[in-house]
Amino acid sequence: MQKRFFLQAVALAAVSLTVTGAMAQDNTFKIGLILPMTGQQATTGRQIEAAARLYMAQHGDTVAGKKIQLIVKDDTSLPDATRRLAQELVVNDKVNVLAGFGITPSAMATAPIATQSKTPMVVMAAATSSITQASPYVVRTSFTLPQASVALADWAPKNGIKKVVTLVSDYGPGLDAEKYFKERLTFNGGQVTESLRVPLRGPDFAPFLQKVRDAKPDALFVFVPSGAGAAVMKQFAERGLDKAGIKLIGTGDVTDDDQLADMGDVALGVVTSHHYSAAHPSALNKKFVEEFTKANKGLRPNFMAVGGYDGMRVIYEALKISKGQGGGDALLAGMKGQIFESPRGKMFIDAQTRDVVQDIYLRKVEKKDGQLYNVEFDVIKDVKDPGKAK
Amino acid sequence: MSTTLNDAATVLSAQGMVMRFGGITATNNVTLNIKKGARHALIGPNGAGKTTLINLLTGVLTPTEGRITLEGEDITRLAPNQRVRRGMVRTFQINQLFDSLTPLQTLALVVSQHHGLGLKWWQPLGRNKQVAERCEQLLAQFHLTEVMNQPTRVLAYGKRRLLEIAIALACEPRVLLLDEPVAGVPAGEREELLQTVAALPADVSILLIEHDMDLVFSFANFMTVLVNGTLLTEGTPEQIANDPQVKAVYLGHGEEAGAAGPPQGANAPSGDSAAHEVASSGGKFNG
Amino acid sequence: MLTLLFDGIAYGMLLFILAVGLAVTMGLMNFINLAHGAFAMAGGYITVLLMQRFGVPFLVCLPLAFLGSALLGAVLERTLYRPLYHKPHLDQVLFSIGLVFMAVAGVDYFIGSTQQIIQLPEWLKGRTELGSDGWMLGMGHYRLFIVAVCAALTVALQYLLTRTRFGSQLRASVDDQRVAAGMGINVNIVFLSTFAVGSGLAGLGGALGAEVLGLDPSFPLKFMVYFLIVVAVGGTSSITGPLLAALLLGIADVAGKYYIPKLGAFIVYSLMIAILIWRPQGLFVRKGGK
Amino acid sequence: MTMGVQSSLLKDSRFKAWEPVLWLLAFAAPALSPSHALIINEIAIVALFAVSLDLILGYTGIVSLGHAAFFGLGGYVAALFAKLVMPDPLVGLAVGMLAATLLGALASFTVMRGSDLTRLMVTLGVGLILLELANKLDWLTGGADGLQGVVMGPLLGRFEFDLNGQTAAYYSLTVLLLLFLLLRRVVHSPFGATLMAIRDNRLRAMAIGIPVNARLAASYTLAAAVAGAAGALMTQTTGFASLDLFEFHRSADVMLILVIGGTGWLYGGVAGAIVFKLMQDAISSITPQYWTFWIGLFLVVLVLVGRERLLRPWTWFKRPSGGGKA
Repeated sequence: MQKRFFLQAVALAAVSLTVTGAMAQDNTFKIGLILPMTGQQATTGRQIEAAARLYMAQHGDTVAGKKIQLIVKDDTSLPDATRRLAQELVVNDKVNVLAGFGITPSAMATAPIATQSKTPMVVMAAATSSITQASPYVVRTSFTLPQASVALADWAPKNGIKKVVTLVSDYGPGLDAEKYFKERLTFNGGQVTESLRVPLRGPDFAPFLQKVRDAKPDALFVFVPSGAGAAVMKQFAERGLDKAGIKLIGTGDVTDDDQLADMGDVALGVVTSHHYSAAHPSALNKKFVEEFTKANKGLRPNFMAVGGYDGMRVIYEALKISKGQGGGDALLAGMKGQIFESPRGKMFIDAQTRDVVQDIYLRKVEKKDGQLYNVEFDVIKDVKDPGKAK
Repeated sequence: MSTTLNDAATVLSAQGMVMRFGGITATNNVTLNIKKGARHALIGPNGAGKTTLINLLTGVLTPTEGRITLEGEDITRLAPNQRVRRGMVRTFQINQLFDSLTPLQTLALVVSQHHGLGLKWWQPLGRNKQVAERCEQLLAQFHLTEVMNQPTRVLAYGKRRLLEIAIALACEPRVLLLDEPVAGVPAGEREELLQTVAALPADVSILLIEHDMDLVFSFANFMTVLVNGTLLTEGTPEQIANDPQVKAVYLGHGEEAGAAGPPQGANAPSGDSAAHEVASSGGKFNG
Repeated sequence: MLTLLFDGIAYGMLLFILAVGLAVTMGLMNFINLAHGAFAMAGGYITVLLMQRFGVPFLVCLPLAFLGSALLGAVLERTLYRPLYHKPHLDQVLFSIGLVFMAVAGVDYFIGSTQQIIQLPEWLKGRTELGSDGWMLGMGHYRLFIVAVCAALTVALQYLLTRTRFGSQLRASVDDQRVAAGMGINVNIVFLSTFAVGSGLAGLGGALGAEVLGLDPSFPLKFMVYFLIVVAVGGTSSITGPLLAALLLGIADVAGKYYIPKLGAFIVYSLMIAILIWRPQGLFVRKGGK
Repeated sequence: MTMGVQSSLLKDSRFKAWEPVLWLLAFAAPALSPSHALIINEIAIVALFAVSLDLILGYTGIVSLGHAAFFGLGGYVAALFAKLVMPDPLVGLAVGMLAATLLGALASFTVMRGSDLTRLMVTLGVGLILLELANKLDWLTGGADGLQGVVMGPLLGRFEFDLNGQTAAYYSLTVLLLLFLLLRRVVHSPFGATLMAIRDNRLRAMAIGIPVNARLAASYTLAAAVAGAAGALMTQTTGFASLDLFEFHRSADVMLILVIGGTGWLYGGVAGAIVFKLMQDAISSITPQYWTFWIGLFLVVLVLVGRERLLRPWTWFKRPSGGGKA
């Protein structure tokens, strides 16, 4: 019986080998969008895909005489899967650009492919500083954690926050945030009394927050991947840290627009620094938020979405500049140095580092017409990624 | 490892065996000596602790007290497989077979293991000529040749029972412990089965546990009677047959002897069943 | 100090309620149901949806979550699970993992993959603190609530198992199905109701836990390991076993994170391995138990 | 008639006609359909991983949810070796296997006692601990960001690992074939038979003189070595190693794959890998968001209908033929 089963399997294999053969037409311009669409990072994928599709809907799908084709792949945030998919997209589907990349390892694993195949690789989410150094073909349109955390470290001391405990998720971005926040804060005369790292899959924050409470700092600086933010704030309040006079500050991931609406009053007054808020007061952003929400049954765009949106913008413009001629390098050249207004505000792609340079806003969570928003009250202009300085 | 005080002819000697399960004492200070070449029968009513004693001798259980020597060597703390290597092999009251293998494979593997080929991984099972011949001989001897390529799990109970014994003999034991070997075997085949066993070389010592008195008396040349976990008496079949005590405690139970065969369903393919046997023989005991 | 202990207990209690159903189904039906977490998730989502879409108060949601998932459990037991009781363990694993996949994708499709957030009633949000700093005991009201509910449930369960006719039937069936059936116990009914109650408890746990553990479609996969740890360490022959195991796990986890955060998850796993090597049948199993 | 006995004994170990055909197909595939070289590479690796699990699960009866421990260790060691010592793939492979073997020998003591569930959890725990370890040793392993800068040298000093994955595919296929043949020989040997004896009935295995624990240890270690090889192939052909090599779901997936293909039959691992991976690839390219649902549905149906009957639809409405061979 197993023999029969086995031959069946082989047959199935043969069939699907012939079925899924990819053929590339010349006048199409293919964007391979690799994202975590399932598993714990799924939201990232959804936001970015939605934003990308929105951009195409708004700006048409023909650029420089080429038909834009978006190929979405799910890497289940497994780096080796990301890499394989990228490789297949490059080799089989002959994509012109790789884009997406939800988590740092995925981006890191794929970078060599970009280099080897001279395919530009637009990072729309992953935020560890070092990614852009992994390959000369990496261009980032999201943000880096040093950017966000440094801005906060500048603001804090001016506002009577001297003693801070940091609490970050124990992986690349978290460590970045911890490192640069600490450096800048000490530079500004503040001090980090304790640095806590929570395991990525640690379900309960209680013990850590208890530790914070016992340490009695002026403020708690938090970075956790979007999603976990809500839990932190609730338990922060439940543990009475706010009553104990401890402020909660963090990068914008904590008050992710994606969920802010459901977080409830515990989030009120939380001060974060980030590059994008759905409440950013600009015509462009209003339009963006409106149409995004409309297109996705009420889902509010978050910083991931804007990363995807601007990523598409960068690709479109680069294609225009290169007139669809000359492969990856021409495209890359077109991406470098782009300056434009994004829903997040003014931003540009640094020609040297290929990393995003943008304004970082300080925001406080407030109620606007019944809903919670990150309302920007201060801005630090043109923040380069401090990670590149060293 | 001092040689025992008993005369050299004693092959297997268990002294002062005591086995307790929690409250109940399943075996209470039993001493058993099996002489070289003996056809020794161990009888006693259900729950007398016979199987427990076997489990103690073979190392499935380690005694609470007492000492076991095999050909003078103390084996009280040896693992079952080590005792087997020293020539003591047992069969089980409830079949313990390798259900997904065929009788042929089973015997081939037992024989190979016995010939010290158990670690050979580069040549196929049965490539070795002696192994193949021995298997063939055993299959023929136990009438398993025609079913040798069927998976054991589909065999009729009688065949499974034969295989149970065949496995033990494949280990070429010097001391063989038979735990109700013919239980559940159709009457016709019983005699034959026991004859095969009895026909073993004279220097092989056999300890037989059996309910069926006719078989026991036709087979044994020495008998030990166990009651309530204690040794009641020992002697030649004649002595036992005429012993009033035995008549009193034992023959009362005689009728149930024939029916001692477990249902086929009871063939647990896992090691638990030994524990079951133990537990039951211990449990029935005070009930 | 005391606060930690308290948090650990609350966490453990939660794990217990989530996992006890699994323990019983494993012990009773000898069925490895990796989909157990899916029922917990069902309870969680029932609560969230009722509260968000229909503004049902939290306290009302809890029993509904229990009933909902219990019903779900009952239906599935009757239709899908029953035929598999006599299949090999591996097929059961395959099957229940398949269910989990479907549940995860399904929830994702209908509700979305974002973390769901529950708005607790005010009176559950506060916090009470006793004693002075050295021996200070701070209790979040919600955690207090969890402990109370779970403790009540545990007592109820214990009563159900030891004092009621159903309980004795259940225990009989656990010990030996054949015999139980022989004694005229309708094993099918026992199985069905047990499975339903187990799923219901999981659902309730999911509802209670959404606040503490978070709730998203990957819930069943994320916590499967924790459930299994509880069952393996606690053993499947009683409910006190899993209870103690869960408490141990909860306290060890919390304390570990507080005192040696560097070691992360090491503590829990090493502890588990040590225990299982020391007592392969589980820490709190009477000798000769399952 | 000795020949009768002997030949029917040797029947199983003899090659069936379809086996060489199958392998020829496998080796032809990357050439016939270059666009699938990458997925073929991945399938080969997963197949090897699954086959190694089959040795302990299918033949020795040890349930393990921590097999990724060896996969991951082999992978990391091979990757680190390439990065820090020398880039030659074959040497790296050997080193990776060695490391996994040692770990296997060490861990084998944890699987000698207890019930299936206990073993399940202990193996799982070992895997998770290694995961934590790799995470904490970030100075060496790159922690959660993964290990970068792994550059593989050309295979045999001749064949570069190309972008199309041809070299990778043939590399993995060859290693798979060699180790498969090795295991095939092992399971049909007297040694293999003693493993099956232990699987079927531990008590009796002991009662015929098989040193059960030693055998368990031996097979567990061997399986670990092969799993390590699979891990090494993975990191060598992707030039990257990250924590998820150790993840629980790796162990779970490989078990699914094996059980889909059928345990206790080395080809089960291969079959499962082909079916599962191709299905995942096909479905997830159609619906990247919800493919897991369909995989799940497939598993449920597979179990409810039964492996054999699933492939013979006309038998669906007759009486069940009683369970898959799992």
